[in-house]
Amino acid sequence: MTTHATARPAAKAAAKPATMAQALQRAMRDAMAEDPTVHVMGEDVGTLGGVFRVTDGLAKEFGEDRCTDTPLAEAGILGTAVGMAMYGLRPVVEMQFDAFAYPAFEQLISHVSRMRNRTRGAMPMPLVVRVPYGGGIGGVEHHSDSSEAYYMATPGLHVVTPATVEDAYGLLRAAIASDDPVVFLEPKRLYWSKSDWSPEAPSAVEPIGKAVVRRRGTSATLITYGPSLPVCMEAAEAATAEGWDLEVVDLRSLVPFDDETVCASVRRTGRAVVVHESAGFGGPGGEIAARVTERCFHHLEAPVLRVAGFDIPYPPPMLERHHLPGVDRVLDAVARLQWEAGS
Amino acid sequence: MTTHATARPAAKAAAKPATMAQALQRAMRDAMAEDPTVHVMGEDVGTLGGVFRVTDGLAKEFGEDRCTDTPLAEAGILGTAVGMAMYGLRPVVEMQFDAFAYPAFEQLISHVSRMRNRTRGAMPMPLVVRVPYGGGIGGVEHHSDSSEAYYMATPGLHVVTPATVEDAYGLLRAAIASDDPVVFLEPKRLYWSKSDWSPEAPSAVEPIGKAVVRRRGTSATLITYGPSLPVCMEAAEAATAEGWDLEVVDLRSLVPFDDETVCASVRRTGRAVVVHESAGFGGPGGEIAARVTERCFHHLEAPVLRVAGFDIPYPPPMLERHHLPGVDRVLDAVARLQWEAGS
Amino acid sequence: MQQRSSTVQEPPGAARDAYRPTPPPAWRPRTDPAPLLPEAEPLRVLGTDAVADADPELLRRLYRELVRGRRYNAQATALTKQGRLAVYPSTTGQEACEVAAALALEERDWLFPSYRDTLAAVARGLDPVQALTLLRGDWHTGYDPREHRIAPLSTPLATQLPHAVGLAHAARLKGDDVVALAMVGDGGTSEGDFHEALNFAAVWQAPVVFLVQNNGFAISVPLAKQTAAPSLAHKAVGYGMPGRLVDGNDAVAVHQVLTEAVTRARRGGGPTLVEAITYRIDAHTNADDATRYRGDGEVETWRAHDPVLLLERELTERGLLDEDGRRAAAEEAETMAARLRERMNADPVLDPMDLFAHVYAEKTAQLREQAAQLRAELDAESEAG
Amino acid sequence: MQQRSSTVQEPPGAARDAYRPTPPPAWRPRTDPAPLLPEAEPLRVLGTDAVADADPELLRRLYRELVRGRRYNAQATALTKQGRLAVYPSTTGQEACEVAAALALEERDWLFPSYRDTLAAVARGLDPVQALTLLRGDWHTGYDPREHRIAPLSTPLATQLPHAVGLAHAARLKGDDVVALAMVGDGGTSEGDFHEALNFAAVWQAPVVFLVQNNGFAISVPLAKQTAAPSLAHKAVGYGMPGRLVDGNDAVAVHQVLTEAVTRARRGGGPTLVEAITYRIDAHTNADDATRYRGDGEVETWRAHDPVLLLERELTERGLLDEDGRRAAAEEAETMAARLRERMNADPVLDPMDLFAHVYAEKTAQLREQAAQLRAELDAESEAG
Ligand SMILES: Cc1ncc(C[n+]2csc(CCOP(=O)(O)OP(=O)(O)O)c2C)c(N)n1
Ligand SMILES: Cc1ncc(C[n+]2csc(CCOP(=O)(O)OP(=O)(O)O)c2C)c(N)n1
Ligand SMILES: [Mg+2]
Ligand SMILES: [Mg+2]
Repeated sequence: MTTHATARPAAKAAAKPATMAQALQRAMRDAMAEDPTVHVMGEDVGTLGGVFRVTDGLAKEFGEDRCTDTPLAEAGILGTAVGMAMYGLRPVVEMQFDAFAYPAFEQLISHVSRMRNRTRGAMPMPLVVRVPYGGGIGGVEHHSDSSEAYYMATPGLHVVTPATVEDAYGLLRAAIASDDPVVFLEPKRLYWSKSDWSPEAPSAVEPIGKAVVRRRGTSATLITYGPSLPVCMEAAEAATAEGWDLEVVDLRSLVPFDDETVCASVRRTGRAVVVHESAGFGGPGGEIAARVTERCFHHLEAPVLRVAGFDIPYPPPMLERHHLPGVDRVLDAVARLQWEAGS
Repeated sequence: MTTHATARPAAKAAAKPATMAQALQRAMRDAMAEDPTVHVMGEDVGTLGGVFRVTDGLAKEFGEDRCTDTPLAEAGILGTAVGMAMYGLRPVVEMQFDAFAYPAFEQLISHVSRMRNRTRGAMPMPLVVRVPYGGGIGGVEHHSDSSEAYYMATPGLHVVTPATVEDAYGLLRAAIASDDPVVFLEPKRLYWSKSDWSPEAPSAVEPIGKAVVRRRGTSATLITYGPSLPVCMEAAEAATAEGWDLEVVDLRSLVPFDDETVCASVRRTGRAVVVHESAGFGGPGGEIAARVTERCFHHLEAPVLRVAGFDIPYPPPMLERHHLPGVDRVLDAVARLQWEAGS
Repeated sequence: MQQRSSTVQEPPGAARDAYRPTPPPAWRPRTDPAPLLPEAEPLRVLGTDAVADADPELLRRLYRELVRGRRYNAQATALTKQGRLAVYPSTTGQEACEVAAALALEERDWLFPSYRDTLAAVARGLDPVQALTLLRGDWHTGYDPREHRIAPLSTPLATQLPHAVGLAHAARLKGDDVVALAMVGDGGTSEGDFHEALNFAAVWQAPVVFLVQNNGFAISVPLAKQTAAPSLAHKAVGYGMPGRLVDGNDAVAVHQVLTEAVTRARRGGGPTLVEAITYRIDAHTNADDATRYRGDGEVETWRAHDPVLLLERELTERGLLDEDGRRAAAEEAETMAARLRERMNADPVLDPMDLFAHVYAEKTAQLREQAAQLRAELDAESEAG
Repeated sequence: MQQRSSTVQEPPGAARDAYRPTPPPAWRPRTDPAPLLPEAEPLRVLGTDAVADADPELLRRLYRELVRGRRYNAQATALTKQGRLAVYPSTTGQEACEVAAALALEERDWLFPSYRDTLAAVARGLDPVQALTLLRGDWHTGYDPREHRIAPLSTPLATQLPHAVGLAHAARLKGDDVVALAMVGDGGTSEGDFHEALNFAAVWQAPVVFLVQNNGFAISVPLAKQTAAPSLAHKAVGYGMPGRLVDGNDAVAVHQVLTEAVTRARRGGGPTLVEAITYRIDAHTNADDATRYRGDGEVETWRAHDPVLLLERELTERGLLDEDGRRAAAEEAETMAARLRERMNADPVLDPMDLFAHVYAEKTAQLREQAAQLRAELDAESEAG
C-alpha cells in the first residue's frame, strides 16, 4: 500500500499528523461515544479492527454489541442493519471492499434507498454503508472497483466521498448523523495519506452536499472527488508551467450534487474537465458533464471533457498505472479545451 | 396491461399482426431449433410460459431440460447459467421483473461481465439476461424499475433494448448469437404492442450496436430507446403543429453505443433532447448528452437537454403518469432548445 | 527417536512413539442436532385428544378469525374483478397460518409479512383498507409500520427476513422483550436472503420466528422443483435452530407451534423455523391462470382439508360451536366485508406532489427543481381543464 | 347431515359424520433425512485399521503430494517477502484437503477453487507459476480454464459454487460423465450463493461435490461467530443431499470421502456436501497479523495434528515409508520450489494494450478509440525515453 500526500499538504509542523484511516476511526469513535444508538458492523470490524484498521479499538472500547463481527454475508449484514435501523439504531456498516458490496445491492436498492419513501416518511433509514473504493493499491481482482455510478443511479441514497483527512472526519460524522442512508465511499489509496489534522482537535462536522474549491484558478475548472483530487491538485501545479491557472473543485458529495458551487466555477472559467477513476462510459462524469452543460452552455468555450478510467474491468496490478487517470491525461484534456477558440 | 401502438404503425392490412411478446417467443424458438446449445431458464418460464407468456410453448416443444423452471433465486439462476456457459451452452435467462434482477447483480458484475477478460479470452460468456423493464403497466412496487444505468456502468456487458416488434425478434436473435453477454431489456409496456410483423416471415437478425433513425427531421433530434420511442414518435407528430420537424433516433443498443448515427443526426439538426423513463440523475441520459456534446459541440445551438423520470423511487400506479415522461414534457424540452438563438 | 529428513518440523513434545491420532483439536459438536430436527409428520391437534387441552376461548376466537379471513379473501378477490384492487394474492386455504401468525404475537411484537400476507396484518388488527393500499395502486405502504409493528409488505421475496432478524436483535440489545415473526413462502426459501437471515438469527440468538407457508407452489413452480429437502423445516438444523413441521390448515396446531416458538424466543431461547404445510386454493393472483400448471383434482383434495371446515367441524363436534356461534361469526365477517367494499369504492385522493416528499428527510435542490416543474405542469393542467 | 350457516362450502363427499382429520394431502417426506446426516464425529482413517485397506501406492502418492504442497506453501510465502508475489493466502496445515481434492478427480472432471486454493490446482498438475499469476499482480487468470478444467480462482467468496453446479448440470445434460468439485471456506458458507448453489444442485441432482474447508476462521472471525450449526455438514440435510464430516488433516480420510462423493455424483447419485475440519496454521495472508485474533497455544495444538506429520508417521509405522522415501519426497519438493523461485524471479512482461483485448469478442468503437489513445501515450513515452 502506498502513501499519498493529501490535497492539503501537511505543511505546518503539527504535533501528530494523522492518517485518513485514523480520522475515520475517530469519527466513528466520537459518534459512538455521543450516541448510544450508533452501531458498527461488518466482516472483521471487531477483534481485528477491520482489514484497513479503520475500526481499530472500537470493539474494545464499546463492546462487541456495539462493534460487531458479523457472519460473512454482505446482504445479511446490510439486511439486518435495515432491521436495526427500523428499531431506531444507527448502524454503520462496513463493506470490506468495493466489489464485495455487490451481493448487498438488492438490499441497498430495494430497501435501504426506498424505505423512507415507501412508508411516507414513517420509517427513515439512518444508516451508513462504508465502502473502501478505487484502485492504486496493487489489489488483486475485485479489490479496486470504482462503483460510484451504481450508487448515484439509486434515488434515495446520499453518496459522499472525502478526499482529505479533515473531510474524512467531518463528512463521516455528518453521514452518521444524517437521517437518510449514506453510501460513504472511502478512497482506499488515501487511507494512509496524512495531514496536520489532529484527533485532539477534530475538524468540524461538514454539511453533506457542499462541494469545495480546493484551488482557485481562472483558466479552467477541474471537477473531481475522492482519489482523483490529489491527481488534479498535482496537475494544476504542473499546469502553471504551461500558463494555465486551473481551478479545482472537490465535489465531496455526489448526491446531493452541488450544482451551485460547480456551475459558479465553470461560469467563471468557461472550461471544465471532469476527472475520476471510474470507467468513463456510464460513469459519474457523464452526469456531471451533462448537467454542467445544461446549466452553463453559454459560458462554455469548449465542451466539458472527461478524464476517466477506460471502459474495462479493473486491470491487474501490473497494468493499473495505464488505466488510472494521471496528471498527464488531465493535462492532455486541458490542452484539448479549444484554447484557440475563445477568451 | 395496456396496449400501445408501436413506432411503426401496423398500417398495412397484414395477415396476423403479432405482438412483441410473440416476436420474442419466436426468436427464442427459432434459436433453440437451430442451435441445441441454447437453453432458456428462469422462474416460471417452463410450464407457465413466463408471467408475460414470452416463453410460452418452449418447454413443450423442446422439453424441460431446454426450457427450465428453476428454483426461486436470481443469483442462483444467473450463477448456474455462468457454469452452463463455461461448458459451452448458451443460456437465455429470464429475470421475472426488473427489480428482481438485483439479487443477481453480484453474479452479473463480478462474473458475467468479467469472465472473458479474466481468462484473456479463453472463457467467453455467451449468455443473455432478459429483463422486462420500465413502468406504465400499473405494477405495484418493484415491478416498474428502469435499471439500465446499472448495466451501462458495467464494462463487459452489451445492453440492448428493442422498441418495435421487428427489433424484438431481430435483436434477440442477435443477442443469443452473440459470444458476449447481453442484457436484453424488454420494455414491458410494449409487450402487447402489435405490428404487421409475422412469425411466418420473421424479420432479419439485426446487428447489435446500430441505432436507427425512426423519423427524419431537421429541427432537432430526439434520442431515445425502448419504452420511450412511441412517446417520441407521438411527440414528433405533435411538434409539426408548432412548426418543428423532429428527427427521432432509436438507440436500440446502449452498449455498444452508436456514436456515429447519433452524432450524424445531431450535427444535421444542431439540437437534441434525450428521452428516457429512467431517473434523470445518474441515468443513461447523462452519458448520452455528455458524449454527444463532446463530439458535436460546435454544431450545437443549445445544450443537449434531457427528459427523464424524476429522481425518485418508481411511484405507485396511481401516480405513475406524473412521473413518466410524456409527449408534453418532450415538447416542453424542445421548446427550451433556444430557438431564438440560432438557425 | 531417530533423526529424519522430513520437511515437517516436529512440534515440541510430540515424541514419535507417543503418536496416537486424535480427533482434530478444534472439533466438537456445537449443538446436539437431534432436538433440532422437526417432527416426522406435520403436527396436528384437530382430531386428536390434544384439542381438549386448548382454551375454548382461543378456539372460538380462531374460528371467528378464520371465518373473517375467508370472507376477507373473497371480498378482496371480488374487488379485483370490480377494478377496485389492482392485484390480489389470495390466502384462501391458508387462513389458518395467517390468523395463527397474528394471534401468536403480543402487541409489542413485530410482524414481517410477505406480499401475500395482508390477512395476517388484518388479523393483527390493521384496517383492511390500509393493508390493501399497496395492492390497490395507492402508496406503497398504507400504514405506519411503527404504530402497528407491522413491517411493510415485502414484494421482493425473502428480503424482509434479515430485517426481522436485525429488528429482533436490536430489541434484545435494548433489553426489550420483543419478538419478530417473519413470513415467507416455500419459493422464498430458495433465496440467498433466507439463508443469510436464518444464519444471522442463529448466531445472534435473535428472538425471531420464521414461518414458511409451504403452499405447494411458487406461482407455477411446484415444491419438487424448488427443493429436494425432506422438508423445509429440516433446513433449521443447518443453522443450529429447531425446525418445526405443522399442518398449516390446522389452526390450533399452527397457533400452538408458533406460540411455543414465540415464547422460546422471548425467553432468550433463540430463533425457530416453522414450516406449515398448506395449499393455495386460488390462483397465484387474480392475474394468474392456475389451470396451466395444476389440475382441479389436487385442488379438490385440499378443499376437503379446508382450515375453516376442519376447525368448524371440530368445534361443533365438541359442542363449542353451535348454529348461533356460526351465524355470529358469519355476520361479523359480512360486516367487515361490507365496510371494506364500501370504503374501497371511494377513490383515494393522492397528491402528486407527494412524489418528492419522502425521498429524503429534506428535498435536495434537484428535487426542489423537479417538484417546481411538476407543480407548474399541474397548475397549467388545472387551468387548462 | 344438518344444514349449517357456514361460509365454507362443503366439498362433495365430505359427509359430516365421515369426518376424520387426515394429514395434509400434499405432505409426504420427500427424502428420508436419516441417511443425509453426517457422521457424529469427523471421519478418520489414519490411526485406525482402515489404513490397511488403502492402496499403498495411493498412500505414498498422497505423502509425496503433501510434502510438495507444504514446500509450495513455504516457497510462495517466501516469495511474498521477496516482493515477487503481491499476496499469498497460505494453505499450510490444510494440504491434506487441497491435495485430496485434486486427487479425487479424474482428468475430465472440473475443479472450482476459491482464492485460497492454488495448491489444489497445482496438485492437479497446473504449473505453479500459472496458478500464482493472479496473486503476483499479473493477469487475473494464469491458465486456460478449459484446458485444465480448473475454473478461475474465485475472489468473491462462494460465488463460484453456482458455476460448478451449472457446469456439472450442463455436462450431465450433454451425457458426459463429468463431475465438478467446488471448494469454499467456513466463512463462505454464510453467503447466499452457497445456499442457492446447494439448492440448485440438489434439485437438479447435479454431479457436483462441495468441499468446505472449515479452517476455524474467516480472516479474524472464528467459526462460533459464523454459524451455530452442529456442524457445517449438517447444512446438507436442508437441501436433501448427504453431508459428510471428515478430519481435514487426515489426507486418507479426506481422499476417501471425496472419492466416494465423486463416484456417487458420477453414477447419477447427485451432490454431496463435505466438511473437512482443518486449521490455517499461517496468517490469513502475508498481509494479516493473526496474533490480533488468536493465541499461539491454539496454533501449537494444531501443529501436533499436522497433516504431513500424521501421514508420515502412519506410513513409517506401517513400513510404507523409509528414510529414502522421505528423502525422495523432500527432494522432489525442493526441485519444484527451486524452479518456482527461479521462474518467479523473472519479471513477467505484460502488454498494456491487452487491457482492451478481451473485454468483448470484438473491440467496440469506444474501446478502439481508447486503445488508440493508450497506444499514442505509450509511443510518446517510449520516444521520450
Ligand atoms: C426476489 C423476487 N423474485 C421474484 C419475484 C416474483 N414473484 C412474486 S411471487 C413469486 C412466487 C412466490 O412463491 P412463494 O415464495 O412460494 O410464495 P407464495 O406466492 O406461494 O405465497 C414470484 C416468483 C419476487 N417477488 N421477488
Ligand atoms: C463476497 C466476499 N466478501 C468478502 C470477501 C473478503 N474476504 C476475503 S477472504 C475472507 C475470509 C474467508 O474466510 P473462509 O471462507 O473461511 O475462507 P478461508 O480464508 O478461511 O480459506 C474475506 C471476508 C471476499 N473475498 N468476498
Ligand atoms: Mg408458495
Ligand atoms: Mg476459513
